[in-house]
Amino acid sequence: MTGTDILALAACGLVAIGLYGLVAQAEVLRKIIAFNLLGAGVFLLFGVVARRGAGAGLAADPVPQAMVITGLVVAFAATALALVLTLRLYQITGAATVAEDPPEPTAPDS
Amino acid sequence: MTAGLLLDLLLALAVLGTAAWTLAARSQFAAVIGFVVTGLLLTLVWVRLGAVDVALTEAAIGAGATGVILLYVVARLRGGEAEISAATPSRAQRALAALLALSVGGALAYGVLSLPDPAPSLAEAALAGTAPLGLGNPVSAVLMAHRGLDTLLEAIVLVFAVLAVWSMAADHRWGGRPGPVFQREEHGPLSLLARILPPVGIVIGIYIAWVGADSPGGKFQGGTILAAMWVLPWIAGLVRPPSVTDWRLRLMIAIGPLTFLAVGLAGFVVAEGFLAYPPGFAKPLILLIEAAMTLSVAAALACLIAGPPERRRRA
Amino acid sequence: MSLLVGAFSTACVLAGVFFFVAGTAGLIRFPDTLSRVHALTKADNLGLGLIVLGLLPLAPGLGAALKLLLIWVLVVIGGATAAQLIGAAAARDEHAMPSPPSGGRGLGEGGVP
Amino acid sequence: MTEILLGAAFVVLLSVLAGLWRVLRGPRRADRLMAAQLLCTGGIAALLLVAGAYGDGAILDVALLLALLGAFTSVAFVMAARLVGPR
Repeated sequence: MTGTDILALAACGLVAIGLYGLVAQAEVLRKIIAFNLLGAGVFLLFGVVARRGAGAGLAADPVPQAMVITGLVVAFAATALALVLTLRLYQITGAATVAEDPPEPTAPDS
Repeated sequence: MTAGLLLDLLLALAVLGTAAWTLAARSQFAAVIGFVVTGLLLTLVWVRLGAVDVALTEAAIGAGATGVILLYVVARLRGGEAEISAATPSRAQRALAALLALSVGGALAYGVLSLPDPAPSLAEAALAGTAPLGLGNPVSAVLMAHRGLDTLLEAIVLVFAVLAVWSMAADHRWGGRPGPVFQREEHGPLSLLARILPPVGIVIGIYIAWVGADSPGGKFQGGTILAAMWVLPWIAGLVRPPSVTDWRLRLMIAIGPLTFLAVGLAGFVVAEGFLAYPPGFAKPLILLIEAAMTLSVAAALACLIAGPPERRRRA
Repeated sequence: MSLLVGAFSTACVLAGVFFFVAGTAGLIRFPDTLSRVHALTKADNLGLGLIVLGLLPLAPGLGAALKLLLIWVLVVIGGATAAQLIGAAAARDEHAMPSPPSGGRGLGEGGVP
Repeated sequence: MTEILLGAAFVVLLSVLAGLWRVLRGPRRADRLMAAQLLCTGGIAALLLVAGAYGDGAILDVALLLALLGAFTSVAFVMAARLVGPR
């Protein structure tokens, strides 16, 4: 078992942890964090594949690496949007979750 | 390579441990700290995977910038305990979710461990296609030429993200300055840091963006540093962010994608097609795009961190 | 690399590692927040400084050596500011709520009231 | 020398993680704020050692970025914690 294999298993574990958090947690903010963990796991899998595909005198295949860089920036933009939507939802309805049957809307304190 | 192997093992366990802790954390504040710590560890993992470019991006955007915007939202959310516990899935549902997560993780592990060895690689194709550009860093070459369209679309995504975040403001707040108002402490340590760090940081940001042509670095990493150095004086209360209707801010956000698009369209006339560079002029054109994009990334990220426009809160 | 330089580097790096371990020991054993901040910043800055000193002779050029020193200076400046702010925040929390509970409730829990 | 430096990186990381366990447990928010600080310094030390082990100057840039943004992020966190209010 090489170091890359160990990190590959960590990537799979990260995907599993992120997926569980995304499904099993109620608060939208925690879902966003879990989604980011899930995404980090997927990016890491790209990194493992890139490392395996080392060739042409390079330490790793540059194509998956470039895609991960693109992905990280887009993930940040998506996270920023999701967070603003969460905040707006809270400001309007006072809700921190997207449960089907929201409790009585309470006025936000600020 | 025993020490290296031990290091990998430790990193893998640490990443999984902090990620699990992030989910288990009782308060949202603690969860965000756990997430940032996981991101920092991932930076080390990327270095171990030989992906220094990605490590720079992860440290700058994945851990730093994402952590900061998460925390500023946590600071304003006050979730009701009752509502959250009512919406939390039952024990059986959570067990099912765990089963789902475990099977997905297991299938992925099986898949990634049974990949052919040596794995198929695009390294040679990418190098062959980008060698005439004269860029020493293969990842930058791929970003600018081999997959240039991805990078262009990503640049446009950032502009749209800023538009979307701004449009979340209530109507009567439109035209205001974004972000919360911070107290200014004239002689505090924060004011000092916000005065001495940006000059150094701006030089380092430009340096990281500049070396991207030949060694790890580039517009996104350098742009994030510049954005952080812009946000720091806001946080210290030394300056206020510009209003969202300021044309200079809007120009800064748009100039990068516009330059990129203009060079891409010019490819129809002076080269073989969209985003093709005329032979001999590839490197200057790429440097022009990179310079404009660094500015735009910095402005867009700073605006995403600051959030939608807000009026000054009446005391 | 001459033997002497190698020995110097190894000694400095090992001393730096020792300070990191000592800082952690302080962090784990000290009872209150303020002394933990103290343990953290002192030991880690010194540990990093020694590691930088040990790596300086191994640096491939003047640029890399200057970069190493700049990293250390930035860490010291950033660490000092953050430690000051964290300490002030801890002191203010203490003032706002004099008897900190040792369990999970109270001051430690930020997000959900 | 490579093995010594990588081994040193391992020990530093191990020690930082042990501290992390203590810091993340709380009980105060200030303790948790230290976590980022602690891992930042430790991560930089580990990166410098790895850079020395492989003789790769580019890793130094990662450490440089971490040093710069670590200062920024720690400060931004403390200020966000102030917005949450004393709790």
